[in-house]
Amino acid sequence: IDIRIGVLNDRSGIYADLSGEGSVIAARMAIEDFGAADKGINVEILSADHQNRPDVASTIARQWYDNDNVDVIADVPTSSAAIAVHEITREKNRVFIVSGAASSDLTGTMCSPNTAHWTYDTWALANGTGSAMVQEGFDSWYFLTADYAFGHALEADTSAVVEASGGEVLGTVRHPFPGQDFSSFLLQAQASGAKVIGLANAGGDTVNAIKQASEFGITQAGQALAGLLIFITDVDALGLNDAQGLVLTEAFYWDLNDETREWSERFEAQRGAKPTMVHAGVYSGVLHYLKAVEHAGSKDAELVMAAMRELPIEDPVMGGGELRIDGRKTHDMYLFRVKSPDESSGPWDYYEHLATIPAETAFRPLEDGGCELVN
Amino acid sequence: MTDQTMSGAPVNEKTRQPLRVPVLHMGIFAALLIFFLAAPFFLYPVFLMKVLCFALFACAFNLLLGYGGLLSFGHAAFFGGASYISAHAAKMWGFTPELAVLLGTGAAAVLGLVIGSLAIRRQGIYFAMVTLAFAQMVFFFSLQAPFTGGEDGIQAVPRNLLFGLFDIRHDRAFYFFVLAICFGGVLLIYRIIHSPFGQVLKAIRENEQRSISLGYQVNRYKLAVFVISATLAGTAGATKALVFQLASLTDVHWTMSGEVVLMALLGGIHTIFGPIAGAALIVAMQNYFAGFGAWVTVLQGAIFVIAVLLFREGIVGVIGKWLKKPL
Amino acid sequence: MAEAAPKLDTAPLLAVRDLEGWYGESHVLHGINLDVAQGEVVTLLGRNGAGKTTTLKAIMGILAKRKGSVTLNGRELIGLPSRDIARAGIALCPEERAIFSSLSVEENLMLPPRVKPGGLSVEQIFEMFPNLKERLSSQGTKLSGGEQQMLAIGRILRTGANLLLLDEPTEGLAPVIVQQIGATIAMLKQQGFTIVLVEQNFHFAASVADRHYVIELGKVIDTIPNAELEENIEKLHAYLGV
Amino acid sequence: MSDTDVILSAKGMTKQFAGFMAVKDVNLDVKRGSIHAMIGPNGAGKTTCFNLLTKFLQPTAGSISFNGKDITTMAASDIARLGMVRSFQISAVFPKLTVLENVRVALQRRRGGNFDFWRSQRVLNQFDEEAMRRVEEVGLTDFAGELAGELSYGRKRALEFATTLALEPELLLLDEPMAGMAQEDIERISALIKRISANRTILMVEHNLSVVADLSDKITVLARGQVLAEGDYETVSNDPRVIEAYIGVGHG
Amino acid sequence: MFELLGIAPQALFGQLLLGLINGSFYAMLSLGLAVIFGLLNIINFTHGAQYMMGAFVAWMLLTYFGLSYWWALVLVPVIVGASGIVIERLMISRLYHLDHLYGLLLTFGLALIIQGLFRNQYGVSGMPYSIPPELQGGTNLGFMFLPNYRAWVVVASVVVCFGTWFLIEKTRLGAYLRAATENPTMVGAFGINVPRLITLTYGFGVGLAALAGVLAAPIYSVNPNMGADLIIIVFAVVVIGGMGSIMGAILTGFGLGLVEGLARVFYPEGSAVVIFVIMAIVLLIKPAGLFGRTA
Ligand SMILES: Nc1ncnc2c1ncn2[C@@H]1O[C@H](COP(=O)(O)OP(=O)(O)OP(=O)(O)O)[C@@H](O)[C@H]1O
Ligand SMILES: Nc1ncnc2c1ncn2[C@@H]1O[C@H](COP(=O)(O)OP(=O)(O)OP(=O)(O)O)[C@@H](O)[C@H]1O
Ligand SMILES: [Mg+2]
Ligand SMILES: [Mg+2]
Repeated sequence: IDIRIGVLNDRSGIYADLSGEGSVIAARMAIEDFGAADKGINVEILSADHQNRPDVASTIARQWYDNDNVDVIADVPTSSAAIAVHEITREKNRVFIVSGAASSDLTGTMCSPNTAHWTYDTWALANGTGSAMVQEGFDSWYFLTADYAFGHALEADTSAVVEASGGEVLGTVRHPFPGQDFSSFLLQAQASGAKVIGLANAGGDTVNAIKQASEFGITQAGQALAGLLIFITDVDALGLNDAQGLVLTEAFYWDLNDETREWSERFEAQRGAKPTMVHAGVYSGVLHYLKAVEHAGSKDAELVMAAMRELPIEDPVMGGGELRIDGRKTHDMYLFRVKSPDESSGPWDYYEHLATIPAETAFRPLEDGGCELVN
Repeated sequence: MTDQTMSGAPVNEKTRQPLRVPVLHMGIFAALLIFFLAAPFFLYPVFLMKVLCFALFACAFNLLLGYGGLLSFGHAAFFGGASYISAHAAKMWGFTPELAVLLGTGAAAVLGLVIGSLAIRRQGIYFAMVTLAFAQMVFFFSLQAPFTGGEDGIQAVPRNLLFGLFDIRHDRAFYFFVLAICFGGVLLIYRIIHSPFGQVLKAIRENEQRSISLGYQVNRYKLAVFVISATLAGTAGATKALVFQLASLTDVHWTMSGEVVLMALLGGIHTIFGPIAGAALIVAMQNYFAGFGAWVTVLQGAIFVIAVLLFREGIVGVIGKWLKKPL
Repeated sequence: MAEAAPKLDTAPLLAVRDLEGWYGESHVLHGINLDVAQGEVVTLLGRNGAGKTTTLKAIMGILAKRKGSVTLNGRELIGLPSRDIARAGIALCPEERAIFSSLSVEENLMLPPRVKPGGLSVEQIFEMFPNLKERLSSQGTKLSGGEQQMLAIGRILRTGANLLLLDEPTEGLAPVIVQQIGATIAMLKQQGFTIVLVEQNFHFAASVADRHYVIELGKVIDTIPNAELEENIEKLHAYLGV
Repeated sequence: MSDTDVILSAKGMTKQFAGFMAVKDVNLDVKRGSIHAMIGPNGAGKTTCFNLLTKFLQPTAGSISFNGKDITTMAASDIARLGMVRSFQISAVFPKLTVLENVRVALQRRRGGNFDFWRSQRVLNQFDEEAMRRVEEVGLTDFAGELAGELSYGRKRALEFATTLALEPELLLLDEPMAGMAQEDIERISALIKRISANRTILMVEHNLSVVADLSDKITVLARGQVLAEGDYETVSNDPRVIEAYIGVGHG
Repeated sequence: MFELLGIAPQALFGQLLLGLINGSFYAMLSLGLAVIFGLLNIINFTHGAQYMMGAFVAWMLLTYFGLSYWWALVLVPVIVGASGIVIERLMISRLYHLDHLYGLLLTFGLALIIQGLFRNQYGVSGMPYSIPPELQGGTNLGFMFLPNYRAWVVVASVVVCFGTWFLIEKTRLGAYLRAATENPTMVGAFGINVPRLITLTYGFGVGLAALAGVLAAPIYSVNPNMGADLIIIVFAVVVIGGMGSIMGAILTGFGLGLVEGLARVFYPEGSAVVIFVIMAIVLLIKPAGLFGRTA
């Protein structure tokens, strides 16, 4: 069987570090580890840059499906781009394994039989950070929200979790996107007296907000900062000095156990940096896809998706889990706190493990998403 | 194309000669039409549709720059604005494609009227800056307005039945719909340039004060050409939204305004066919160089710099110079 | 052609030989020859477009393309950028006056740097043009045309340049101001300045100059000493098409 | 003076620039069919007056009427439509249009709106004949197909006249038509002005006193923004105030 | 307690102060832009990229050469300014005789190139750059905690802005510059080396952008896109102030910082557009901008 995998992600923009070339490496590692060549499956990887633009993503996806006989597209960070690919994949009846994008709508109101959302989503992040922090006593929140659909969704998800866990939301301030200076908003957050400032934004906005929070001594003054969508690469960019104390949720950390350490070392040898959870997700997703193709003996999207749901998911990187009917793949999520420079033993030693959220409760319950495939 | 009978008018040798040029132009238009009719059978139709939409966009933009002498750095507002409107109409209200495009076009016209009536009060760089600023306002509005879907844009826009009758969901069928719109738009622009209105525009560009002193209400002409340009840019944007079944922030971002300037400049701003060539080149480049990541921007920037420094007449402008014919 | 250059008693301060000049592709000067002695006032007369302004520009080095020879006290100036020619002691008062609107009258006056010792002091300039003193702080281009002309002349007197090129200093000025400028030129001559004057108004030229060069189509076609003007008046009228 | 005699009239016309009075309370009556000159020292406000009369500037105070119609608040382009057209000091042609097209732009205005962008410009051919006649009038027939920008200065001037005349204006305003011209051209243009003045009114600004003496029926002398004297050349040139402010004692 | 529209006056002071600090950046960037526009008649679209380069070069000096913030403050404007000089000599100088729009297009292209190159080399996540130890910490003003570094930014910016204003409007050198803008040929004919003057002016304007970049590095994310979005706002500032007016650029920069600060309190969603709305209003009422001369 000839398989073509298209790794479509950001090669030059804000998510290039957390996905980018690393995702191609992760996909290649999955093919090698699966031993595709020995099993008579001939796999080829294509990759392209969608520049975080839905229009570019949709052009490339169409072209891949129409002209280049691509069978599966993997990764696709940036929700808008992922949604574009999601729709086209459904139309063309292929397979889409999302690792980089966050929008939980992909498995909710928009869900499709052709999409597997592999690594994380906004609901899981909100849930992980929101509920775990309230349980630790951080029960009053104030949100700094990027003023567009994504920020609003992140804020709404988290507020719901915070309130459901017994906490309260004291207020919210919506900042323009993209923003540069957050000090004014941070002061408003500080004045609210909330115990936690939730950052319902992403990328450069989050980085700037964290940097300025440190400058204004917000964390020193006793308020906690919770990143609702932040990756280890952002922490790396900020430096521990500014990022310390930040609480966040991830699906993967290289230093979790011996298996993740071993895999991450192999990855680092090729990439020059530790993998992110997005890389881990691409690896895990592609590996499982290949297993399903082998099992089904075909690359027909329907058969493969069925096999992917049927087969148990187990790999050294993301552990066990299952692929639900709405396309959501479940696994454990982890709550971390960023170490201070003193606690860190060196490069990439950034996280202190706070809690594990078991796969069963880590993701949005099947019936809450509004997916029409769930009956 | 023969000289209309002007009984007894002393027709000077030199005034008769330019009449040959329209024949040449019609020939080129015919060749283009034949090419585009045949193209979808050996080129990827989606790519071709993108070229067509951008060609119309660039021509509309260039009507303002090349023939009105006004550099707008905010044309993305009309292109993107219209694409949102038509996507929304098609998706939420189930408009048929032709109505959706029409509505987007109309919205761009209104927007053009509003922005234009403020912007034409200034000239040159000031005009460019003012249009940029207004486009920026449109961008922020698009980012925040509830119906635009923020970052996600309006996705999965359906291609409804054309005139409520014909199924054009398939790319190749849809292609001819797009071809009709874009080709028609470009022909209209050609006609505008060579209309009595175009003649006044030319005079205004050449010497504004003198035109006023001859009794032309310069600002009305400027506004009119601005609105026409915005409207046709809107047509292009509205069509593009249906082609890609998507309206997104990219189309209203200021870099889109920059891109259309690049297309016109690269092709040749004082030419009819330049913007078409420029659009085709840039779109092809974006498509085939997509794998180069950030190098695409570097490359675009380099083309900008080279075009400004070395061949300001643009590709078609240079060819026209060789042929000693305005193209 | 060399016959157009008259014999002077002393070595000329400014000697122009076979000066040619172009605007882009169009060839405007076709071999100008001039000799101006220290302390002389000479005029360049000629029809519109004869190349008078262009001659001055070529001497000043602000004509992009020129060739031939221009020497000041024996020093070759052709090929030097205009800033070095200015520093050699030549100053131009251009046809359009070039008063800077973003500068005050005082800044305009003080703008050209001193290139040589021996320039007039600001006091002396004010003595010559009392109008300027009253309007020092106003914007340069808010002055009336005549005052602008005074300012344009005044500011090059400060620099120490002793060869002044004045291009139609009377154009567009009220007759009353023309007379004032005539008096100024006479005074400058007395102070030892050398002046090359371009004029349309040849009554005015006759009242101030020592010698007249007639230029046509980029060439000097005749030289008339002011003393012999009477005898040559018919010829001159023919040259100027009056 | 009865209204029918006066074609253009300004009452108390004043213009103030950021605290500076350029034109102060000027009253001006231009008689129909005359050549009226405006002279005065530099900075007297002549060009400013022109700009006010043609509405290129808005007066601070005062009123202007043309043919008995109040035009104080009209737009510059509307003034031209009423039949009052100005020329400019520096060559005001459309350089990249041919000579014929230059004239045609003026004729085309008769069509009214001209916003019909859907029509072919061939509808303009109807004006070719008349345009050609205008071109002929100023002796430019041989250059009809040439680009205006490539004409020599004097011919540009002539073309400008042709274009202006094509509008058949009742009143023509000329700002220093002789500025920077050599003697021979001055005579040619004088003759042209005389010829075109046959059945229209001309108001002009000019520094060349002999031209003014030769052409004008009436002269208004401005100084410091105000009318200093008014009358025919004889009266004005002997007025001691005019001599002091403008002509100078040494003249002629 | 006395409240104004639901905001304690103390908090309002804090917000105004923050607005002023942001205004410092606007002022410095629009000042550089106004200097270049006023004197070269070029809209420098590369300005944002040069601001970004300022921040990046500071980071490089620290990372590769171990040179501290204070060294960067001195060296970076010189280094980036020098790169500007090269650009001016090689490219911009060829455009002076053309329509100004070509300058806009050229610098737009250059901005794309510079930003693209930095993205390729350094990615976009941003580089860490810390506040220098001397300026860490802050002062409690009673109504707010003012980080020392921000106080320093305001002081530095005010000094630089008014220094530049003085240099251009009040000195002989400034007179040369202004005169050269109007009529370079004549100024050359007075014995002044105009091309060098213009080149240095561009370098100076670029240096100002770079200096703003260094000042921004410790508080904003140092990444290749940091200037791209800012530049549009700065354009608006310059348009509102009146293009080419030095004082206009400075005052409008600070003023709009304040206005934006207020908007962030009372209507945070609109704080990004408020500048453009003001611009539209200003253009309606005063087409030449607040401090601009009418052409
Ligand atoms: N910038 C220019 N580009 C091209 N040709 C020019 C330019 N300036 C002048 N010329 C041409 O050069 C010739 C000489 O012009 P110049 O200005 O020297 O004449 P002039 O004797 O000073 O005339 P005037 O009395 O009108 O000032 C003319 O034919 C003119 O058309
Ligand atoms: N836009 C303006 N702003 C300020 N002052 C102005 C403006 N336009 C003209 N002036 C001033 O108004 C006065 C009259 O100028 P105007 O141009 O009308 O003079 P003029 O009589 O035409 O002189 P000339 O014979 O020199 O052309 C001058 O002092 C001039 O400086
Ligand atoms: Mg001359
Ligand atoms: Mg005047």
